[in-house]
Amino acid sequence: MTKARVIVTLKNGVLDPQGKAIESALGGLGFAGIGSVRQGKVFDIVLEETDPARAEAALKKMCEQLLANTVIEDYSITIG
Amino acid sequence: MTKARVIVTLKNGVLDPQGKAIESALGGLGFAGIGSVRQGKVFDIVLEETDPARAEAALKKMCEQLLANTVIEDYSITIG
Amino acid sequence: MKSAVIQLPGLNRDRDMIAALTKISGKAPVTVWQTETELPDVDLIVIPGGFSYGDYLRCGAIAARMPVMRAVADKAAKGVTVIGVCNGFQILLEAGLLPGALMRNASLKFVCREVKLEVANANTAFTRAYAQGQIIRCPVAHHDGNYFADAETLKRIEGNGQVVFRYAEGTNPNGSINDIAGVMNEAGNVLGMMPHPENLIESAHGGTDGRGLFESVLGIAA
Amino acid sequence: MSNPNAIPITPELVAAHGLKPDEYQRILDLIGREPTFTELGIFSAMWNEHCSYKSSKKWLRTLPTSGPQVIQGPGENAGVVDIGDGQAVVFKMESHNHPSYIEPYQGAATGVGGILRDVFTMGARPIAAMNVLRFGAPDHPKTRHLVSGVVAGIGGYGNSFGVPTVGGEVQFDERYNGNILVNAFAAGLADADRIFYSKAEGVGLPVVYLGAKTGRDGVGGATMASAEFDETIEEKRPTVQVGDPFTEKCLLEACLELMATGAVIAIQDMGAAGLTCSAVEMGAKGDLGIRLDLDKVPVREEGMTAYEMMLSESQERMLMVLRPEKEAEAEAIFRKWGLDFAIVGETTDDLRFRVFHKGEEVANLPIKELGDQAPEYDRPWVEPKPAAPLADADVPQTDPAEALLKLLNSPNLSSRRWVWEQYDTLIQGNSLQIPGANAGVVRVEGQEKKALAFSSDVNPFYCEADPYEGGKQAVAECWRNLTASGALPLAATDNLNFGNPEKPEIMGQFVFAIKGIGEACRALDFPIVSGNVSLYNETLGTAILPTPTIGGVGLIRDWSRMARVRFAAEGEEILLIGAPAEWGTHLGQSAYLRELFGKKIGPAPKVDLAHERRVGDFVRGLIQEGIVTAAHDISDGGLAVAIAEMAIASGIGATIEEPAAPSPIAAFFGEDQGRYVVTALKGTAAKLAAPEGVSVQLIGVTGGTAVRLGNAEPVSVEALKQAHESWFPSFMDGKPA
Ligand SMILES: Nc1ncnc2c1ncn2[C@@H]1O[C@H](COP(=O)(O)OP(=O)(O)O)[C@@H](O)[C@H]1O
Ligand SMILES: [Mg+2]
Repeated sequence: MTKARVIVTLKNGVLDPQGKAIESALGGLGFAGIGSVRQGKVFDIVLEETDPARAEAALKKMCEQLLANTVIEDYSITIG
Repeated sequence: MTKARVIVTLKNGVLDPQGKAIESALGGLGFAGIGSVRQGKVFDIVLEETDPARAEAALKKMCEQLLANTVIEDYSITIG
Repeated sequence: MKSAVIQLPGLNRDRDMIAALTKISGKAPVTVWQTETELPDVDLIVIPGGFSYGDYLRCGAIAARMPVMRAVADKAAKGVTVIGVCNGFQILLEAGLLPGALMRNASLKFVCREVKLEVANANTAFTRAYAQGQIIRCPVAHHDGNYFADAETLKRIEGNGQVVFRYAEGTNPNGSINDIAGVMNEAGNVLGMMPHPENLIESAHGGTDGRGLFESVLGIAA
Repeated sequence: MSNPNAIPITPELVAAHGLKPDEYQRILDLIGREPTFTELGIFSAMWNEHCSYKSSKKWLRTLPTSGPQVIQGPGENAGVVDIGDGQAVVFKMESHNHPSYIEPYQGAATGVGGILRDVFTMGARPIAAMNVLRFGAPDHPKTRHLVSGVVAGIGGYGNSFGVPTVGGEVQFDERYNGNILVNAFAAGLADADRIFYSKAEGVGLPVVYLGAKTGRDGVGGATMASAEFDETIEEKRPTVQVGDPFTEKCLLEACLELMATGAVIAIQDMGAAGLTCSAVEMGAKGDLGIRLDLDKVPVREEGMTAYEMMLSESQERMLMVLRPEKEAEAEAIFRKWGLDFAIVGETTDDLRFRVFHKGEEVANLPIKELGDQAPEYDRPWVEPKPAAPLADADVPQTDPAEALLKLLNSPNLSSRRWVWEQYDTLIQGNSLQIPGANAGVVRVEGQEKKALAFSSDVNPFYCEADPYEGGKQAVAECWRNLTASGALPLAATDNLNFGNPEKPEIMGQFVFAIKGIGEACRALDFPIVSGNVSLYNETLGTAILPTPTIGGVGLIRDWSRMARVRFAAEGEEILLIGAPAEWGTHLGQSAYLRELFGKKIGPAPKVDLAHERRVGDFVRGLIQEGIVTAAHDISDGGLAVAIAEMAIASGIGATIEEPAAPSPIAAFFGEDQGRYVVTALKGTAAKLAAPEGVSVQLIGVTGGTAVRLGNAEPVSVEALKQAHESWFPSFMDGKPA
């Protein structure tokens, strides 16, 4: 069994309406000095695969095919 | 300036329709041996605050007050 | 009866709600902008549907933290009747005025269609115009209407009769637990529901099943 | 690069901007010197096909655009049509084909955002939307992904913005495999005397930037939309624009609030080639110069160059010329809605478009020429060859009942419920007829009885076989759909999707389709008041089917008298109106041949426009007099499919006589034009006085739980419904098509 965390974030320069809204909401709640907020997604995935290299390769494929929209998003994978 | 990453995940036992749908979509794409998928959110936040302790305290407050719905979600903060 | 409709940026069924309240009560509700810290003296407060703040972060999350919601909470604590429909329901949950949470629809898709609702508790301020167990038609239109509560909460609200509406006859459009479509608080003066009774109140809508809710809270005999 | 504006202008750079050598020469002649890099970008944006209509202008001018009901024809953000009582409907359709292929969700979403902006820029509150979609073959590996992304994107934007989606089209064909079509329509309601235009007036007045901040989104997007797709498409990806429906909704409310104060002199949304197009248009129309100071433009990214700012296609932005004395009031409204508000320039009297950035003048161009002197082409075209007539042997004879079930379960005739249930069809509380009807119908707010009907139509298979007849047919079908709901068709918008106009055959399709559209619009008093052209819809040399979409608007004076598709009751007469004695005869390019046998053959059906009008006016009269209890136009799939749709919508069956025709297949599945099915109380047929040249035939009765087509086995309405509803969801679930 392998536990992995995949983090998918918007590419630089791609508009993030959610992040923008959160930024101004935080301002409204009285938090000062917020430079910027960008929102992304996290996937916690449990795989039956036990070999880390093979697990990582599978996760990479999942990101390319489904988890990330590579047109506008980047992803990173952490195992364990 | 402090760069921080906040990760918000669903509490154990809370229904995750998105994670479940991704699980079965991955199956449909031919990925075998998927134990489980849980989806969460990540926030990359830039703060003007330079003191790590004070930044962390502020981030904790943001999580409690806005970023996480503590009825159903947990959060974790990483600085730097 | 005087009523107020809360307005926040991104809400978009506010006009529908204002029209419904006006047509049914014969009086236009007052509208209250999000920055107000005090509410006028009214008998009914309605938070309408839409996508407040784009539903960014979580549905209703940002809206629930706007100044006007503190005022709504104060009124609710004093026993004023509050209804949240769709996004309004999500806002009331995020504001902690109702139990549970609304998750993404099980289909993951936005759904707009007519469903059937069972009046699960006709003995409330919101449903007295209906009969217990009555099945009514009602449209839904949402992306995040999948009601969830942990086992303990669920037991409590079911036991207390806080479940006011359920999706009936296999029409649950979103995967809500126990087919829950609408819940109220323990005190019985705050209701949240996903379906849109305001869109089924006149012949132009093809039916009037939604009127009962408004007639109940406005004290108008059906 | 320290000074990006100093980039030398090479022939390669010119070509990369989509400008042909002779077009570049024209620029040199116009300004008498070499353009700066920023100026080159500005020219490329203004002079590409998308913005300048250089290949299509000559032909667009031939379309009828006026009529007593028309307040504003083409040339503004949207067309404006009088609907009485001091009210006007404002509408337009626009394509977002290329962006939707690259990123289906965002491409479609921003397409919806763009068209909504066009409508509320003119002072109208959007009250209805439609979307016209064409995808590749169902079994093409990308199709499912594109369908789900596009539909989710349209819903994601429109639902959040808060406009009901009341109609549209979805069609599949392999010719769209590498180039899908996403045409978005929006209509809004305004006071007829409070329409806002883009023409600036007055010198020295503030030019104000409103809405969202500017990023690098879509830099080069307008240029991309005018280029043929090739394998390098992947590299063009970073230009994807992301839509923010929340900001757009705020922008709508802020604009309408501001317009009510009387502060707005001119307004223009920033669409393709954003700041450039909007500023030039406002100035050129008003015979004024514009001076912009880019240092004042709200940006969300660091280090943006003048070039990037001038070409950015960031969404949810507007440019206005304001009355200076109202500036503070205007700013307060925009701040209330959380939007950016910045004075970025002023109107001048020098007829120049001058742009400053960091103390440097980065552009100084003649504003009129930039807009008006764009190249215009009379591209060579060849007359399309008409398709060969069908031979008897081309038409396989089958059991009509079986054929009907298969047609209803086919990719192109099955129910689109899977699509439109993802759209909010009910918001605003005025939807009288939602998708699945002849036309979407929306009650006009503030009026007891008045309603507007909307329909969008085109049959690309007809257009491929015969662009002229296909163009006529698209207009006629739209007009017919509106009529079948009981509406008087008022005016139309078009979205002309074609391949590469530099190929004479493609240009021929375009020219003849426009001829057909123009002729039909004239014959039916259905002027074109707005529209959009999308050319270069080709991948690796294969063009899409010619797809000139027509979106129409009709007026219903009393919605209690409108017609619905569903049978109203059992035991009513079913009348076929406008058909030949054989009921149906024309099977060329029919759904029957195409969907059941894969044969896209034969000529397109001909539209007799005088007949079309006679029949339509008669049917509308019957509906308005309350004589008709249900009505449906006959289109793809012919009479049998029309009857089945009426049965499915009501749960009531029908018994249709055996046609006295040589072939029941042509009678039931022929696609002759200008026909309607209506129902009425028993005994109506005998009493109807149809005018000369309008046939009325009693063909059956409603009732029972099955549909019986002549001598064929009856099919239960339940089975028809199952066939009709099941294809789309199972296709999207990944089950074999
Ligand atoms: N993309 C879509 N969005 C909304 N409604 C749609 C869409 N596609 C099809 N529809 C609706 O489904 C119904 C059937 O479509 P179609 O067969 O094209 O209609 P018709 O033949 O009457 O022109 C129509 O009411 C149409 O408005
Ligand atoms: Mg059609």
